Amino acid sequence: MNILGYIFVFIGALFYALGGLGMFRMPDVFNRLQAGTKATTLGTIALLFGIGLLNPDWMIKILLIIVFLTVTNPVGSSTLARAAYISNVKKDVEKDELKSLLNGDDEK
Amino acid sequence: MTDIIVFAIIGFGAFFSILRLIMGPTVADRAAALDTMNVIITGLIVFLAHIFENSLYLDIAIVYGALSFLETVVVSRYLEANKK
Amino acid sequence: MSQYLYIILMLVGIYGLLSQKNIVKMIISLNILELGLNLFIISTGYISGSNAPIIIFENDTNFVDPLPQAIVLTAIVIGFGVTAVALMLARNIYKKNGTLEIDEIRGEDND
Amino acid sequence: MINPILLVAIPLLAAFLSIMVKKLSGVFLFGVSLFTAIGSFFIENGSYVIGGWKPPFGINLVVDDYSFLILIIVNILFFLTLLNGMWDLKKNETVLLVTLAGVNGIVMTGDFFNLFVFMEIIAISAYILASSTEKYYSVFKYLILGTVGSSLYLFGIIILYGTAGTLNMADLASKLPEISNSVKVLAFTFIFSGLAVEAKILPFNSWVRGIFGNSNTLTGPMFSTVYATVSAAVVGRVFGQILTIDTNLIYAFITLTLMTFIFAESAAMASKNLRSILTFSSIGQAGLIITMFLLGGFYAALIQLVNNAFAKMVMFSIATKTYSSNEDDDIDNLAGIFRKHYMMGLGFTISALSLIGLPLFFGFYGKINILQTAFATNMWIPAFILIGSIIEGIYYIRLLVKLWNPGKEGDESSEEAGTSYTILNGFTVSIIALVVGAVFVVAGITPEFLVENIEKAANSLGDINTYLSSVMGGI
Amino acid sequence: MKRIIAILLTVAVGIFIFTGLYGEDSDFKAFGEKNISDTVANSYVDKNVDADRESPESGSANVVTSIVVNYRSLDTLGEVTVLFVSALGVALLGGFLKEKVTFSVKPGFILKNGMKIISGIILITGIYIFIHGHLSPGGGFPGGAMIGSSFLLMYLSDEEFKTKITAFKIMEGTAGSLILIIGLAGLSIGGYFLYNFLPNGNVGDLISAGIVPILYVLVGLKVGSEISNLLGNFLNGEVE
Amino acid sequence: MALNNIIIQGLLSSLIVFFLTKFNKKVGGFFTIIFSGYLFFSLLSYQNSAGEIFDLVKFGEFDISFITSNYAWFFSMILSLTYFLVSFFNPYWMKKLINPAAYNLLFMLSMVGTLGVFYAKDFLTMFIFFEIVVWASLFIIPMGKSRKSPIIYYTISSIGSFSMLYAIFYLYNSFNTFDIETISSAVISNPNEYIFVFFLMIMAGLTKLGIFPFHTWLPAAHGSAPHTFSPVLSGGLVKVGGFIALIVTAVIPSFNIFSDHLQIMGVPFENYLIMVLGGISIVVGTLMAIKQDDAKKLIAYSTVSNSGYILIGIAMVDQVGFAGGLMHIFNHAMASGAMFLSFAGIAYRTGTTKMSELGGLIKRMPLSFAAYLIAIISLAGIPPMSGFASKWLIFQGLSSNGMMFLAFAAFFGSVGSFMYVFRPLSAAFLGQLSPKHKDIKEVPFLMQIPLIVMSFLTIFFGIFPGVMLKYIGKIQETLGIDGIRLDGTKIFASTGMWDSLVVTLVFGLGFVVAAVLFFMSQKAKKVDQMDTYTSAEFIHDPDMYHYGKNYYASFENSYGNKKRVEILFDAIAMRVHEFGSMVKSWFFGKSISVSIFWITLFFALVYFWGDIV
Amino acid sequence: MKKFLSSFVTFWVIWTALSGFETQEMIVGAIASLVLAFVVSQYLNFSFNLSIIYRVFVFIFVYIPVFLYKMLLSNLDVARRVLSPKIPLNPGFVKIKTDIKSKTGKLTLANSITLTPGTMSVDVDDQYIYVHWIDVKGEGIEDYSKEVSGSFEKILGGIFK
Ligand code: NA
Ligand code: NA
Repeated sequence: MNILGYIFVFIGALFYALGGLGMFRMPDVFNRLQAGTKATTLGTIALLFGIGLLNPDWMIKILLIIVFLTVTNPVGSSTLARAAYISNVKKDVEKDELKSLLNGDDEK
Repeated sequence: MTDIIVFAIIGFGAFFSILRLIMGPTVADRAAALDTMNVIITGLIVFLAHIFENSLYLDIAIVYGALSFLETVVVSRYLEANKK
Repeated sequence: MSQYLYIILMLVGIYGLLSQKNIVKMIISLNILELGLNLFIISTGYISGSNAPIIIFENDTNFVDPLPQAIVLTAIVIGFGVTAVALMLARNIYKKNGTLEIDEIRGEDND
Repeated sequence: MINPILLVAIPLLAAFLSIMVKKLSGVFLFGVSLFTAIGSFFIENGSYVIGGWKPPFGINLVVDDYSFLILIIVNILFFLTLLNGMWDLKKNETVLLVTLAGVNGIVMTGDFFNLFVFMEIIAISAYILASSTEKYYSVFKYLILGTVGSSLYLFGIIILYGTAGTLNMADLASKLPEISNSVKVLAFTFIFSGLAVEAKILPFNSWVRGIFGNSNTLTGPMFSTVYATVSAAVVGRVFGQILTIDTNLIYAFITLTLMTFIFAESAAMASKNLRSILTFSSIGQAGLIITMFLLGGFYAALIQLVNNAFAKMVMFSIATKTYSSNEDDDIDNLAGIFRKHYMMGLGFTISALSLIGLPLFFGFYGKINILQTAFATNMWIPAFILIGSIIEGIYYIRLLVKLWNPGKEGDESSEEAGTSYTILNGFTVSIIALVVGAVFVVAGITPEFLVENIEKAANSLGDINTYLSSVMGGI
Repeated sequence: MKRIIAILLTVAVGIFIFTGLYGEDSDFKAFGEKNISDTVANSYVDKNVDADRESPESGSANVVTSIVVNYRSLDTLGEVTVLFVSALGVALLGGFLKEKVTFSVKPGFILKNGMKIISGIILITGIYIFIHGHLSPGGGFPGGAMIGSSFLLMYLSDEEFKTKITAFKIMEGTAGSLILIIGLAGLSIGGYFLYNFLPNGNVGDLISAGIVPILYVLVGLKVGSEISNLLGNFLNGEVE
Repeated sequence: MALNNIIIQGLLSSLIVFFLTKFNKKVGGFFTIIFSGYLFFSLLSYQNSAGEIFDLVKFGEFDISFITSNYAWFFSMILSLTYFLVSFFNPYWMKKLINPAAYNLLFMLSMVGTLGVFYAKDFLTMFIFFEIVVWASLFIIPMGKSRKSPIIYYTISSIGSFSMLYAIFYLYNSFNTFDIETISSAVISNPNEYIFVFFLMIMAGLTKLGIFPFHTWLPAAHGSAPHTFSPVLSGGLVKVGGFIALIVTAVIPSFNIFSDHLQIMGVPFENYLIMVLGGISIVVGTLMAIKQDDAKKLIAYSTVSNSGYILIGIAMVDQVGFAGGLMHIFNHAMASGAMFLSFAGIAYRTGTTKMSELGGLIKRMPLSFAAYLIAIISLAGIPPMSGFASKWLIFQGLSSNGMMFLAFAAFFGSVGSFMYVFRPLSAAFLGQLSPKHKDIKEVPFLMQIPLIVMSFLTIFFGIFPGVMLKYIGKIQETLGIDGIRLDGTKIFASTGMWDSLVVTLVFGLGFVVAAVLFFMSQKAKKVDQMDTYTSAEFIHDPDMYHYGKNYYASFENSYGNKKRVEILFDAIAMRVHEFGSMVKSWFFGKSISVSIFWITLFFALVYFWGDIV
Repeated sequence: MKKFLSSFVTFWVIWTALSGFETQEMIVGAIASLVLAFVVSQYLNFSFNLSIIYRVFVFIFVYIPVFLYKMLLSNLDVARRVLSPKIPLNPGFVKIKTDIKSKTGKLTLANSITLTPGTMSVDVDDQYIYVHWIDVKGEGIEDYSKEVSGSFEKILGGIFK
């Protein structure tokens, strides 16, 4: 159980590292958010689950935290991405079907 | 020993998000970096609970997570409100 | 040693108040001062090798000094309230003067 | 007899209730302030512990002759201020109720950190009250200095806690001899600085000009009497009784307070608006009163405290009323206004003459006690005090002569030459002014009836042992 | 030049503080070298402030909480009052502006609907935290802060969310009044204001520590409503 | 009537007249006559009382009490008489005053104040009543023409009174008492300490007397006070300063205390310095008086000059000059009172006191003219008026000690006073009657009473100075000085003797001769002012040709009209004002950073200070 | 009423998760949940009936495994992109169609899209989800929808309506 727990903890930590690196390396804010969110959410799930395995008493509470973070993290990222889009951050895209929804009234 | 390594790896992730936080270049970038960093820190607090063998840190983690989410939303709404 | 750092943080706040002429920057300086102070207060309660003062096991009394923590809790909340009022004032000052630079604000002194 | 905690709890309860029933908030305010004004007479000496936790572990409120006197004064002043300022309440009923709780708490508290909390309650309430004049930058300045001050104060008491391990005043007073000098110098300097902001001591007092100088009929009397009395009284308690300074640091403080007195009186001399003159006069008086506290002249300090509080009550009420009626308080434009408002003029004049310490008025009794105290220390302090007093007398006389005598220099004084200004809603003020004036005159001739309690208060402030045994119960 | 003076003065103040605190003849306790038995806090930890009381005299497992809500409860009452007044002040100051903060952009679907889930979780967690304030870290203030932040999130994420300031005012007023009423009840029952007149129970139990958790819940509700009010006033700019 | 009751009644009477005047102006005015007369006559009986103690109130831990003495009685008589006589003018002035009720209240209050000063048993009591005198009289002054002069008055007074207060508390700190008698015996053993007290305390006397350089308030205040109050200020209140000087130099025996110190021509240098100031005041007062156009200002400067005489006499503390000084207090009170009152009468009738607008009033107001004439003869020190006696004594005292500078000053003052008192006489009473004043009448009867009484007393004590000097001799003995030697109407000084009766007879003879000559040679044709046919030119503005204008043009040109002392005081006031403005900009400016700067500077200073001490 | 009960149950479950199964805690939790539900349920989107038991079952045992698998893939994809020296990208904003009507369902779908390979939901309107796609493949709304949300749409459509 302990070893399994630590494996999860390690995986989680690695995804955290990956998330941070992605945040750093990706070229624009949307890509950064993508990398960051995916990696840290999985990282959280793995790390916290690992700790739950290491401390079975805490498991329920930890699952709650996992649920909480798994909901808030993507919602936060989406919100931020939308905000970034609206605030006209430079976007390096070929195709943009979002314009009609969000910036429709801005085009003059 | 394991704990230290885990710590170091998490720290690695936090470090790069802080780097992005400093470098920007836009407010959105910084907010994204901060958001990522906050998630990492939340995880870190849970990990600390394990290290100190004290479940009280779990409550702190929830509070921290909630407040960091709030922060992301506030920044987002601010960005939207101040579109150029 | 971290106590030194907190004092330096307070000094940074003081330096900010000495050198800044922008309303918001002054509020920030004030908050830095308070932050340093709050950390300093907590640090005065620290005792090497002791735990957070929450009784989990019977007869465990190897705790850090809890009083500074209680005090800091109060100080933080008070600081929050003051900052809220300060920001609202800043908003009103901006509304009235169109600027947050102290040098550009109209004097309000009654001779 | 009532429990003194009610003087804090009832206003606070009323404050919390008042936001739910907005319509009744005015009733709450006047009712509760009347209650505390009367109730303050019915409290008994002793140490009242909160929650039953004995000092130094719990927080205690101390009622001795000193806090008793201050409470009575403050609560009466508060009530009178409300009567005077009811036209300028501007939705501040709840804030005023909180203020009332704060001032009663800070006067009684026996704990340094609790004092900080009450200080902040009063300060934030003050920021909000002051905002009603819409001079936001002045309030901002007050807020910054006030917060710096309270941070310094907190730093000071934490240093003492880090050294002596207690926050209780009595406990700390008894542990004071064990604390090393360098810590004392540091902590006392910061604590003094913190209190000096509210107490209006130079150079911590630059906020006063914008706040007092722009005050309305509510804030002017409120700040210049209630707040002034409380802030000076707190310095008296802290540095007169608890943290007695046995080093040369006292001279650093006295230098500041004396400078405050003389500098502010000079600034008043150089002012031409009524409220501004009274502002600097208030600063000067604060300097004088606190000098007395620091010199150990509690009796003189308290007499002057009472004298100043009631005199400023009358003068600031009239000054702010004048401003609110005419949107101007340049004394040149107000020449002869007292001719129109005889009763207010009389009250104002008696108050001013009492403040500058002329015989037949109560203030003279204060002046001779001040000189007695000052002379007991050294030859220079009374000389400085007298120089400041001369300046003070000159600008008050100039003010009175102008306000009583219409017309220009060189012309016979005549009604026709008088100002076109009038003072509106002056009835309450007139009554207050006349009553205060009458008391000043009677007490100026036979001070006995007034000074008995002041003397008891001064004695209790000078007697740390009784304080300690009252609080610590002989621990 | 001004900068140099500012730096010099700051350094002078720094030297003043450092020599005062850490100079040779200073007896200020160095970092970490404090001895708790030198302080009044020793009795808080040992829970033996008053020999006459039942043992344990404070049922709170969290010693900080027992200080905040029991031994030094008047401070706490004071600090909620500070927050109360600042909320009021923000409202009054906002009244002078006579305008409302409006969002030019409506909140997105994801945020809007995400929040209708998330704020529920945050709210119940906040309540959980201040109900457990006497047992775990946190308490009334962090719990209250969570309620306040949940309120802010709802406001930010839903343009139709009407700030129910009156409701919060009632909650704020009621919670504050109840604190005082409990305090006054203590005065009439035990002779002391804010006297803990309920049994303490076992340290670590949810229902323990007498009036402490009740007070802390009230503090939490009050802080929560105060922060909510404060934010509402800040954003709304309207009084009443 | 017990003294304390008299004082209390006096205080109450001031309140009563206040309300009476509110009720009816004229009634209030009459009552000031009744009350001040009552005080005067009540005090008459204390002529021979000494050492009787009367307690007034307990003031905290201090007793406010009075003690009788012959010098106190002497002063109180002069002052209460002056007030009483002046009060006869009050009913007529009520309608001219903007605030008659306050005037009457302050009038009575200041009167009681002076009495309190004289009978004070201790310094605290003395100071209290001294201050009452100051502030009560202070608020009367702006009821006249000036709002600035009361400030000058207060400033200079408070410099004096605060110096005295400092000295009083200095003494209290040393001896733990305010009692004058106790202190005067205690300071004998501390001569060097007393120097300090001596100079500080006499400041109050100097400022009140209007001694150079503190004389500037006199022309300002006396010149612009309501006309009926100027005689009180000049004839009465100034004398309170003389009393303070008496206390410091004679009641506390400065001669004995300073007997070991440097002596200049027989007096300790401390006393000599004071006398020198008196001498300078005589000269300055005279020179300034000569060129005043406003009669009231002129009389005010003459008061400066006469205060100089009084001070010299009192500071001499000897057998002759001291007696002269005390007597001059009375003489000057009567003379300047009469002068001011006669001009008050003129102002009552004509509305002005400017000499260039007056003239020829002798025909319309002969009684006022006579009173004025007698007063100026007295002031100029010409026999047979009482002023001659006191000036002669002072001069004798000076010359016998060989104080030539001061003797010259006294002589100069006498000659100069001829010039300046003659100017209003000729300008207002003699010469051409202005067409504006054709129909004016002599003042009403009630207002004539004080003029008659003052003139009578001036003549009476001129002929029989011994009556007063006898009492003064007793005062001298009380104070441990040799009493002045008298023998019937003969008065003895060290260098000479003078029989007032003989002198009076000689002067009376001369006057009769002159009168006969005058009436026998009435050949000159009277020319009306407007009768200008001789030069065939029409006069548009008769005032332009008034010979009261530029009366002493040659003198005025020789020393100009620069008031150097006023300029000095103005400059000091300006500096205080500038300092105040500087305080406002340095410590109360807009910038928050500046405040923080001072705060941190304070910490830095405490740090360095803590190291040094 | 439905919202109230749903909220109450949700709160109580969360409370219990936080506190553990103790009688005292459960009772206090029930009271707290009841009060909270009373105050805020109208502002929240907790609304379900008894079929929730079945749906949660599906959610946990069908949806979550799929989701976790996809997420793992997505992270490997992220790792590939982040770690490769030259980051291969073809980013774009595209919209995809969804038939799910339930708001919570759409939200879950959007979140799932965010957490799965290369895509991130930015906004949602009536029937479209707007997505930022690191590497846009295909052409037209059909292609996109299938590529991005295909398997989730099916499962979630079973759970939410
Ligand atoms: Na995220
Ligand atoms: Na004074």
